[in-house]
Formats: sequence, structure tokens, C-alpha cells
Amino acid sequence: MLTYTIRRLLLAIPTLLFISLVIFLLVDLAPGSPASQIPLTVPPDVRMKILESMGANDPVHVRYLLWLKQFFVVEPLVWIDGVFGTTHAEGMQRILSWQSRSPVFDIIAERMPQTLTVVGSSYVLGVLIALPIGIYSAYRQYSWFDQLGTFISMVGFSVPTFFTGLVLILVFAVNLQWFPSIYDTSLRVTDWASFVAQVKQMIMPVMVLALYNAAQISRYMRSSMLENLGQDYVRTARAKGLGEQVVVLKHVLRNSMIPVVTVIALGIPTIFGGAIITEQVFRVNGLGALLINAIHGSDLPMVQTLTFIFAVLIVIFNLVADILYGILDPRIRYD
Amino acid sequence: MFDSAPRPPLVQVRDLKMYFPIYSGLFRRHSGDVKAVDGISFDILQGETLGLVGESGCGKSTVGRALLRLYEPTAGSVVIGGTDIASLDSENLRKARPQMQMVFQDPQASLNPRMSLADIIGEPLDEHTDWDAQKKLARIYELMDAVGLNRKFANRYPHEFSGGQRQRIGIARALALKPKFIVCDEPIAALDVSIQAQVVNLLEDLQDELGLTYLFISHDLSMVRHIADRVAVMYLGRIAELSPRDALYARPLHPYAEALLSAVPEPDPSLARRKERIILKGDVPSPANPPKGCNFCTRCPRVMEICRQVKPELAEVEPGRLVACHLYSTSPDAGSTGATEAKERNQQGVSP
Amino acid sequence: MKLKSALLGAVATLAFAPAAFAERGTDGNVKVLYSQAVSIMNAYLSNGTKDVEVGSLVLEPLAGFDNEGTVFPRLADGLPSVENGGIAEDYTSITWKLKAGLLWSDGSPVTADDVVFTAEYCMHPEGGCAQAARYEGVSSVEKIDDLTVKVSFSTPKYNPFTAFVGATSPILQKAQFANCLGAAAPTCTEANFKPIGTGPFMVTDFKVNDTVELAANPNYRDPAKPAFATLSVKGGGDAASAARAVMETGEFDYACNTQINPELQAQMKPGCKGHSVSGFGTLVERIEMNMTDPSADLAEGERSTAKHPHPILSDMRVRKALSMAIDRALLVEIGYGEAGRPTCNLVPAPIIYASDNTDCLTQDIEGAKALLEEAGWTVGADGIREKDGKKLKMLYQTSVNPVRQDFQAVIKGWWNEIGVDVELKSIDAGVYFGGDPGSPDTFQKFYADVEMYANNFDGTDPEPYVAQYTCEKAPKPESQWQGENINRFCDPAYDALVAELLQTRETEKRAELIKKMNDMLTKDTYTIVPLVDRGRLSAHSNTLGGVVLNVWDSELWNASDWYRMK
Amino acid sequence: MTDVAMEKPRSQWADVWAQFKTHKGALLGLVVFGLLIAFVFIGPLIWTKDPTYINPNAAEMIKGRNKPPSLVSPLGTDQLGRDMLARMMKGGQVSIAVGLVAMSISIFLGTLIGVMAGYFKRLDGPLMRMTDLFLALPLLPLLLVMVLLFRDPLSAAFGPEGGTFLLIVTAIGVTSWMQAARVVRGEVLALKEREFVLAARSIGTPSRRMILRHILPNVVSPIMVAATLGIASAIITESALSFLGLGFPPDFPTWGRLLFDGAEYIQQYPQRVIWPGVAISLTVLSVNYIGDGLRDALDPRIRGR
Repeated sequence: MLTYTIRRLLLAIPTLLFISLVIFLLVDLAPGSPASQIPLTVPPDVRMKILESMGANDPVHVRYLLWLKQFFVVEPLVWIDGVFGTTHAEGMQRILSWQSRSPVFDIIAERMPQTLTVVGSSYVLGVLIALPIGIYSAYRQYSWFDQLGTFISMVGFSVPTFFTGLVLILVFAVNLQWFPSIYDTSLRVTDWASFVAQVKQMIMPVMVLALYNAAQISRYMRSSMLENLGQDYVRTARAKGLGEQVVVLKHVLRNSMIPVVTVIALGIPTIFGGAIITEQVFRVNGLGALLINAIHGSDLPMVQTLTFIFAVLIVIFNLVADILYGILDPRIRYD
Repeated sequence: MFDSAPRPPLVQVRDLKMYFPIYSGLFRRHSGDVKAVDGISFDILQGETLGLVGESGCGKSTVGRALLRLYEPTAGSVVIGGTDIASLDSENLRKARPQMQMVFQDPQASLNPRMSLADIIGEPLDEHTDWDAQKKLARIYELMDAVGLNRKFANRYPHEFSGGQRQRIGIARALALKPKFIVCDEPIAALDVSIQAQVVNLLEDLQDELGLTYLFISHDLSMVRHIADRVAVMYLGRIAELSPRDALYARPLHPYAEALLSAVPEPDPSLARRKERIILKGDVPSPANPPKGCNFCTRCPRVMEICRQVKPELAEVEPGRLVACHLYSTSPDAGSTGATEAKERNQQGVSP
Repeated sequence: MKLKSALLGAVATLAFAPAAFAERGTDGNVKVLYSQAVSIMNAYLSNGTKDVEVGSLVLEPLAGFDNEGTVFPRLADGLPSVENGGIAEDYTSITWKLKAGLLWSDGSPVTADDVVFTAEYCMHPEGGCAQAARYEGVSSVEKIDDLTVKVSFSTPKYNPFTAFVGATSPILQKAQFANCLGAAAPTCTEANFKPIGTGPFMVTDFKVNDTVELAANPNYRDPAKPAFATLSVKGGGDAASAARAVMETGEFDYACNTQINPELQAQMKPGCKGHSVSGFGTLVERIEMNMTDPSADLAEGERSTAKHPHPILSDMRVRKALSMAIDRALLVEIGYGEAGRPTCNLVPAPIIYASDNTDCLTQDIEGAKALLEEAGWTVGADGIREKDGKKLKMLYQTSVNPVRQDFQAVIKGWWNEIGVDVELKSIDAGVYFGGDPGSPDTFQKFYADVEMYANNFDGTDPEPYVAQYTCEKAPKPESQWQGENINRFCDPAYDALVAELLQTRETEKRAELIKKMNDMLTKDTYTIVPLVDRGRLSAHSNTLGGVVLNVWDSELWNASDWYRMK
Repeated sequence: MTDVAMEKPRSQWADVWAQFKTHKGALLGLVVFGLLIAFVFIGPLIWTKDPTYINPNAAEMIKGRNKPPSLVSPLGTDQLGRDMLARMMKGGQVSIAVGLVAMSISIFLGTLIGVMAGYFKRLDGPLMRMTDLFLALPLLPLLLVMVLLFRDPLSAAFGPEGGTFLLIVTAIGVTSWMQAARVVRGEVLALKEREFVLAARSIGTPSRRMILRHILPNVVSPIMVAATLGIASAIITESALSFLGLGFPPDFPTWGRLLFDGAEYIQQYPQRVIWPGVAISLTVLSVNYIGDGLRDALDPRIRGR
């Protein structure tokens, strides 16, 4: 398993390089321009100057190679410098955002905490809600619980987050005034009061996202459970006189988890991708907002770097999913 | 058996090898092989049942599957009815499939849960005939009659049947194309004892009726004794002994066969008292790394020095009995010849 | 005249200053919300108004504009004028004197060197300075003494209040930015995020495109200001929720530019937590008529170029009819409410430059129909007018924006009514305004018959704005489609007026010329069809005092005067 | 051989339908979905108001804006006085069509790629890396590029509306198949090891029919889930696309866009979001129940119960 993992990771390098090239060309080909952010009052010659100073007018291969160098050489050196206090990266050009003219990695590091807290906890919560609901709905298929669960999860899935977010704000922030409608990213949790404040401001965005995630995962869980409940080994297990709990929770669940684990593991990178709309609605300003902003502003270095990190996570979690698969399903061997 | 007129062999297996490669390290270098089947040769005569016995993991099922080319054999030839199955291209292989079929171990797992009985039995017909629906249906019903399934069941699905019935479906499917040769891969292992006899009897009846040739793979020695004409005993990818059934059961020659058969319950109590169980010590070596010399040398109660150095060849030591053991090497230079793998293409497995 | 208005402005500013002023930092925290988040604090590298405005809390220019658009001194010790000798007789130089005793927030003194450095910083050819236009025509900036700077122009500059005036050209501290000249400018992240300034606040924490935390500047020149100890700016989200956060939930004290639909404005009115303020500048939502042929049948490179005049819109009567069919008051009503007013002018303000042209304000469907008949367009079988077998069909494009889409739909209705077939198209703003020469969907390429967007001019002088409509400034393939004369209007008489304007010194005469040019573009030719004069609508909480909306300079121009009402 | 014995086995589809009928939810879903289809496609023949009509008379228009439901306009009017019922019908045509077609494309691609990757060991690596690539690609620039490259040729070939429709469904389809592919691949990997696949191989069933006969029917359940979820996301994605100016012309109503537009007016005129919201949810719910029923009906183990 270990050599398999290492080998997959090594194989990932050419894959990722290829992905980075495709992303770069794609973003470059997209018909936006960083100039769209500059007010119309700025005359054309000044615009050209600004674009030149960003390096946006260089040929595409020059920019791509520069980005590769910055991503794989300069940024790690900067990181080493930061950790060990050395000065290897002195004088080297880091990846700079065109929008804010600041190092892309600093911005990402700044955004990471709120994204992980809000989107991450909503994902965990979503999974925690989805699994029991999915299991029980399948076990008691067509019971009122199942019907209700189906109904809620379908509504949760079919109603977009901008809508649920808005409704929550109107109810809980405007009318009841229980929670703030705007997420305060500068809030530091130092004592009980600030902890309460943090929880309060997280409740609404987390609820919105958890509902959405739970809706999806519970559907997969339910269907997978149903598939397995119909298998013969379940009948055999029951015939053996095993308790219902053991049959369902040990035999069926273990087998049903196989496809669901894939779905869950593959969903994890989306945490880092942020939740574009929800972040916008509650002004969480996490990585999703960062990406969408950068895309709208055609901030190529930022889009490229973020998407590439995202690609790395996807590849890694694909691997994680495959390994989990191997653990859960002994028929699949990797060595 | 040997008194009857000589029948031509239907299946000729020569030096069949089935290695599963082991890749290791970061770059997946080919670092070795699991030698599941390591150079075996035997013939199966027309209308005969060859039993293939051995402990689990000795490569019995692999032989069965390699014979039908469900696995791609590493080396060797498998001639069935005159064509070398092991070297056919995929289209010709497909055309050759009808003459050889398989009955699987797990009747539950070998039937697609989403196909009805008629569809399952009819699948071979769909693949290999251009009959119209009516004709196919007629054949399906005929097959169902033949294996003793009620025609009313045609629309039912595998989960609605008992284990024995499912195995009948599997047999009907195997018979659909009127094959000459059927590999029965532990067909009764997953069945209740009461059902086992029914299925075995069915197989025997069908053999008589249709003149089928069986390779009957099993670890159940009593059942093999019941059905087989000749029996091959396999150990760690090689055949230890290939003898007519009665001779083998009466007096096994190879020490492994002896040990294996000593575990068979003896129906005759007088004989049973005389019999001593031979308990083998140690574990079966890994097929990825079999011992040098005789495969069995690590556990053989009568091991000699030569056994650790030289691989014994399967040789006819008594009429009709082939044994791969140094105890029976008549030739004084057996050691040197046996050591070389030069005599790969031995014809010793061929019975006259 | 300039001095007088400046003084009046100063008096006006003072009048707003509350009497019950305690001392610096006693009113705690004030929270400001921007729907676009702040990316950088340095206006010279900024991409947008929000950066300039928040940056103005820290960095200040020598002089600024007040809420009436008049110049008043900030760091300068009085305004230079021809009368006091600050401006040379021939308008080729202006001499600024700094207030004595000014300190940067780090305690070091503000000197003429900083001013000279600032000019050097923005005029550096590799710096990509976003505000380079403010320094156009500046030939040199010299230090006379520690507190005096002389700015010389290469040609007479009749409006010398460009460099160092307004939030878009603040003074940088030389010590902090010395190593950030030219290509190095964007690498000075720390300086760009936390500039040392002279303004009422200084940055304590900066999160890109998210929040800015500021604290009162201990060295601010007025020891009693600002009243707030800290100020936080949050960005992101949409205008409606920003307004809601101030007016309904009361989470924030001030929300900038909360352009929300009138229904919502009315709905939020009764909100007891805050109210909205509006002010009008020069931003005009308009329809531009394409004077060239955008037909896809033309070869790429000839499409929408002066080579092929527009087959339909070249006829002034059609353009006029299209304008007449529009009810601007209704547009304001459905789109902007109190943040808009109907206009027929390209230059709606300042008052002295605004033409009295109002004849477009009444909708005249019948008149429009008659005009089209007169132009030879007769109603066909399907209700669409046609002439010589050609249908009267318009492709009408704009950027994606709910109000613009409503406008498109309504105007399409009116144009259908007069027999014009309309196809609508909306384009992502990043593409539309991006100017990417590879994209067919930019507003400069104008591959449509009519298009809608809003534009304005910086500061109070419309000269560069009206000068955009000369023949040579039309976007064309040779110039990579860059150019400001979007509708490719071309009239030698207009070009002559532009030349004359550049030579004219007297304000009244300039105003006259500008009005004339405005009329040429609008009511005389209907090349540009102005729709709505868009104001700024901001919201502030009922407990925030001292707010004066300013559309000529940074919206946060007088944050030092803000205080908490008790 | 008697006649009874030679009786043809019943058609499987009759069994499927018989089982489907016993599934109350599925039947209800079918009825609701049928009604929705009738509403959007037959409705406009009865309710003939123009969904984009705006009263050119300003005074009338102002009076006709944001009306609550009445006899004149049973679902009320929007902020420009357009009839909501007509807009809902017109919008539904597009939304349902986009939802179904885009979902089909995505499911087709996902299943195809998932089965290929799971079944053919050699294709597994390349196909899964391609899946990674698609998962990693930023959606918006991808769509922008697609629009840039294909809008004009497609419009020329299929007319502006047909071209846009094709562009949108393809865009949504090719950017949403990845999850289905991953799930299907996983199932196929496990299925491939089952003995009945080996049995079919010993019969000589070629790969193509092996997949169609033995693999696909056994992965139908996760595909059904992906399909129902896919319809909802296709409808919503379409609205996001239109909203970004990448979709249909701006005055062209779709349910997603109506919902988006209405969100702004949620406080004053909640019905503006309720209609499209309910319509989308109903579509998704009914399709989900149909999918549920179909999955059960297609599974003989459940059917036998």
C-alpha cells in the first residue's frame, strides 16, 4: 500500500504539470482582461502601461514558465525562509496577484482559516447528518421518516444556496436578530464571549452549506444501502440469527460505505474550493470568494495558483478515496 | 477403464504455466511471479471425467480457468478438440468457446442477479447462434427439462431459487451450446450436503446422455472418488500424481497423495481401522517462492537429499500411473535429467 | 473666483462639524461596509474606486474636493491661485506650500521631498501607475524649500488642480516607498497594504479583498479628531445586503454605494436603524449608437470600423426616434429611485458645465413613429418596420446587471412599440469592460447596434471627457480596439471645438464650449442617448454623525469628522 | 410439449411497469412530472399572454408592476409588469429541457467514462487523470472559453436559440459528469470481480455486450441518484450561466433566472420566489421519485418482494 501510494504520488507529478498547463491556457484564452477592473475614467494609454507593469502582455509561454518557476522554486524557498529564518528567496519575484499586487500565497494563507472553519465544519456536519439519515431511510424504506428525509434533501438540493442563505438572513438576522448577517473575519476567539460570537456568526452559513451537502450525501448513502440490503448475504446473516443491529450496522453498512466513501473523500477538496455563493451571501470572504473575484478580475496568477492547488488536492483525495476503497473492499488490491 | 477400447484424448495439456507477475517497488519492476500453475501436462480422454484434487491454493481453479482461457496462460498449450486454445486470437477463441464450458463454484455469484432464468440460460444462445426467439425458447425449455428445472421458473430471477436450483441453472447455461468439454470448478462446494449428491448425479446423468467430458475440480476427495475416472493430485502448482481412480484410492504412490487420501473417510470400517492418518507438518510454501527441487520436499515425510536439489518429473511408474517423485525414479540418471528443464515436453502424461 | 468657492467650501465643511466634539478616540469603533472589497491601500496601484476611497482614510493629497466639487486645501497651506501668485500667470506652473508641522503617522515630518517623490513614483515609466492621468502634462516637480513644491507643466494647464489634488493622487511617504519605484512598485506589499499616511486613521490590519482595520492616527493634525478610536472596513457581498446590514440589522454604521432597487429603498425606509443619503456626480447611464456597421457579414477587421457607416443608424432620424421612444422618468423609477434622475446630458454636472437640454425628458411614441415614417421605414406585415426590404432590427447589448437587464427589457418594449425589432444581449462585465482584443464582446469593439453602460469623469473638469469624442480616438483594429470614442462619432467641427477648448482659459468660455460639445453629441445628433444621471446612494446608521456624501472625491473624505451620536 | 410449456416468458418491461405501478411515490412523481410538462408545453396554448410583453404606456406599466395574483394574471406580475404565469410556462420549457438534456449528457459521459475506466484496466489511469483534470478546471473560465469559441458557429448552424440551447446543455454536461464517473467506476471495479462476469466471459460474451448486459444494469442505482441530483444542478447552473451573460438572452425567462431575479424582491413580494422555487423543487422531487421507482422496478430482487 505504501509503495502504491508513493508510486501514485510520483505519477501525479506529470499529471499535475499537464493540468497546470491546461488551466493556464484556459484562463489565458478566456475573454476577460485584468483591465476590466480599471475605471473607465483611466485613459487607454495608462491602461496599457498598467497591463505592461503586471506582465500581462508577455507571451503566454514566458508567463507560464515564470509561473512554474515561481510556484515550484520561489514559493517553497520563501516558505523555508519563513520557517528557518534563512534568506534563500531574497530578491526573487514571488507570484503576485494582479488585483492586489501582493503575494498570492499570503492571501491564500490569510483566507484559509475562515474557509476551513465555515466550509469544513459544514462539510463535517453535512456528513454527520447525512449518514444516519441515509442509513435509516434505506432501512425503513418508504416509511414516513424516509419520505420526509427524501423530501427535505431534495428541497435542500434543488433550492440554490443564494436563496436559502437569503431566507435565513431575513428570518434570523433581520426579523429575529439572533445571528449577524455578516461574517466577521477579524474576530479572534480569546474568551467565552468571542467564542459565542464565533459560533453565532458561523451558524447560518454552516447550516446553509450543511443542508446542501447532507442532501447529496444522504441520497448516495440511501441508495447504496438499499442496494446492499437486497443482497443475499444479508439474508444469510439474518438467517444465521445475527441481531438486526449487527446485520445492518456491520455487514450492510460496511459494504454500503464503499461508494459513499468515494463521494465523501472526493468532496473534501471542494472544502478548499470554498463555497462561492454562500461566502458571498454572508461575506465570509474565504477561498471561494477569492477565486470568483480573481476570475471576474481576470487575475491570472491568482486563478492559476488557486486552481492548481485545488487540482493537487483533488489528485490527493482521489488517491485517498482509492486507498479507502482498498481498505473497505478487500477484493481490490493495489500491490 | 483400461480394458475398454482406447479413446482419443479430447483435451491435451502440455506444460501449462500460469504465472501471476509480482510488481514491486516504486517503478513497478517485475520482481517475480506467483507460480500458480508451474508446468503441468495431462490428457483428458473423450467422455472421461478427470478429477483434479488438492488443497486450496494449490492452483486447481487456476488450471480450470487457464484451460478455458479465462486467464491468459504464461506458457504451454491447451489443445481441445484439435485446436490450441492457448494461442487463438480473440475472434477464433470466441468461436471456439461453445465446445468448452464451465460450471462455477458459487451458484449465487455466478448468476447475474438482474437477469431472468430464461435470459441467463439463453445468453450463450444469443452469443453464438442466430436462432429466432421461438427456437431459442424451445432450447431453453429443453435445457431446463434436462437439468430438472420447472418450466414455470423461466421468468424468475436467481434470488428466487435455492442453491441447488441455482447450480442447475449454471449447468443448464453451460450445456446450452452442446459443449464437448466442461470444467466443473468445485460445483458442489457451496451446496448443502443433501443437494451435493443431486447435482453430482445430475452431472453424471448428463455425461452419459450427452457424452460429455469433464474436468472435475474439487477438494472433496470422496465426491471425486464417486465421479472421476482418473484423478490428478496437485500440489503447489504441479501435478504430484495422476492415476486411475481405484488405483489411486487403493494405493497412492506419491507421499503427498498418500497423506491427502489418508484424510478421506473410509466407508468400509474394516479398512478404516487399518488406515492411519498421515498428518503433514509445516505449511504450504508460497507459490511465489517454491522450494528448489521437489515442491513437496519441505513437508515430505520421506524426503531424500535429491528431493531438495532436483525437480522430479512426472513419469509413468506403473501402467497408467504417473508420479512425480524420486522414490520411483527407475533410471539411475534420473537426477541429472530431471534436474534440467530440458525435457519439458515430456509425453509421459499421455496414456495409450 | 476659485478662492472664493474654496473658502465657501471650507466654511461649509466647518458648518457640518458638530459642536459636541469631545476628543480623539472617544467614540470607539465605527464599521464601514463596501460591496466591493479593498485590494490595496495605495491609490496609485489601485484598480478601483473602493481602494482609493478607503486609502484616503490614510493617505491624503495636498488638496481635495468638497461635497460641492470645489477644491479645498488638505495638506496644503491655502490654495494656490493666480491672485496669490501660487499659479503662474501663463498657467505653466503651480506652487504648493505645505502646512507647517505636519507629521506622518510614524512621527516623522512631512516635507517637500515626499511630494517630489510621489510625482517621481507615479510618473515612473515602468511603475504602471493607475493615476498617471493626474500627472499628465507635468514636466517637473521641484522642491523650493522644505515646505514648498513647484509643479511645472509642459504646456499651459488651465486646470492645474490635477496632480496632488483629490483622493486619486495622495502624497506618499518617501522613506517608506523609496525602494518601490518603477517595476518594484508591486513588490512592496507591506507599504502598499499599510502605508504611512497623514490622514485621520492608520492601518493596523489588512486582509486583501476582505477587511481593513484602522486606528486613529496619533499624529493627526487636528488633536481632537478623529472621534473614533478604530474604524473597520469590510468588503464583499451585494448592495442589497449591505444596505440591510446598516438599515435593518444595524450591524454596520456606514455602507458605501448601496445601489439597490427602488422597491427595496422604499421597504428599508421605515427601518429605524439607519437611513440613506444620496448625491449626484457625473455618472451617466447612456445608450451609445454605433455609427459604424457591426454586421457579422463584414470581414473581421472591417466590422464596426469607420470604413462602413451603419446602414440604419447613420440616419439621424432613426437615432432620434429611438431616443424619443424612451421614458427616462420611468427608467429612474424602476431602476434607481432616489439615486437617479433623468437626464439628456452627457455632462450633467458641475452646474456650470451642464447644458439646459431637457427636451428628451418627455416620451413621444407617436412622434417617434412619425419620424421613422418620415425616414422611410414603414410598418411591415409582422409589425416590424422595413425599408427597401431591410428590417429595422437592433442588437442591444450591455453588461450583466439586474437594473441594466430591466432597462433592456423595458426599452425593448418601447422600441417594439414603434416598430423596431430588438435582440438583447448581456455580457459578463469582466468581458464587456475587459478590452481584450481577442473577445468579440467588449464594449470597445461594439459588435452591436446599440449598447448601454455608464461613464463619468474624474474630478470636476470635463475637458478630457468631452475630448474623447474626436475622430482619431475611435477604437479600431490598428489600435487593438483601444479608444474612448466608443460610437465612432466623427465630426471635424467637433474636433475643432476640442482644440479650441484646450486653448481656452476663462472658465465661462470653457463652460460654453463644453455645453456646445455636449449638445452636439446628444440633442443635435443623438449619437449618445443619455438616460439616467446616476447618483451615489449610501446608507449610514442613525447613530453615526457628521456624514456628508461627496461625489467629487472620496466618499470617506470627511471620516475625521464622523462621530457617534449619543 | 404442451402449449403452456412453450409459453413465451413475459416481457421484462411488463414486469417493470407492474412493479413501478405499485410504487406510490413513483406514480405520483410521474403524474406531477406529466402535469409540469403539460403546464409548460401545453399551457402556453391556453394562456397566450406574451411572457416578455411590457406595457409601453409608462403609467399603465407602473400600475401593473409587482401585482399580487389576480384573475388577470393568476400568478401576479414582475417588476416590469410582465405576466408571471406566462413567464413560468416559457421559463419551464427551457428549464425542464435544459435539465433533462444536460443531465442526460452528463450521465451518459459519466457512465461511459466510469465504465470504461473500471472495466478496461489500461484505460483506468488515463481516464481517471482526465477526470481529475475536469474536476480541477475552473468552471467559469472554461464556460467563457466555450462560449467564445462555439457560440457563433453554433448559432449559425442551429439558429440563435437552438445554438444557445446546445451550447448550454453541452457546457453543463461536459462540466458535471465527473462525480458520476467516479462512482460508476468504483462500482464497476467491484462488479468486475464477480463470478457472473467470469461466467459470461467463458460463454464468449464480448466486452461491449458484457458491459451492456452485465455491468450497466448493476450500476443503475448510483446512476439514478446522480441523474436526479443532476437535473437539479443543471437547472440551477443554467440560471447561473444566464445570469453571467453566458446563456439565453437576458429577457428570456427560465426558472432559475426567475428565482434569481425574485430573490431581490423576496421581502416585498415573496410569491416572486415561491413560484419558480416550487416549480424547480417539484421537478426535482418528481424526477427523484420516478428514479426511485424505476430503480426498484429494475431490480428483480426488489420486484420479487
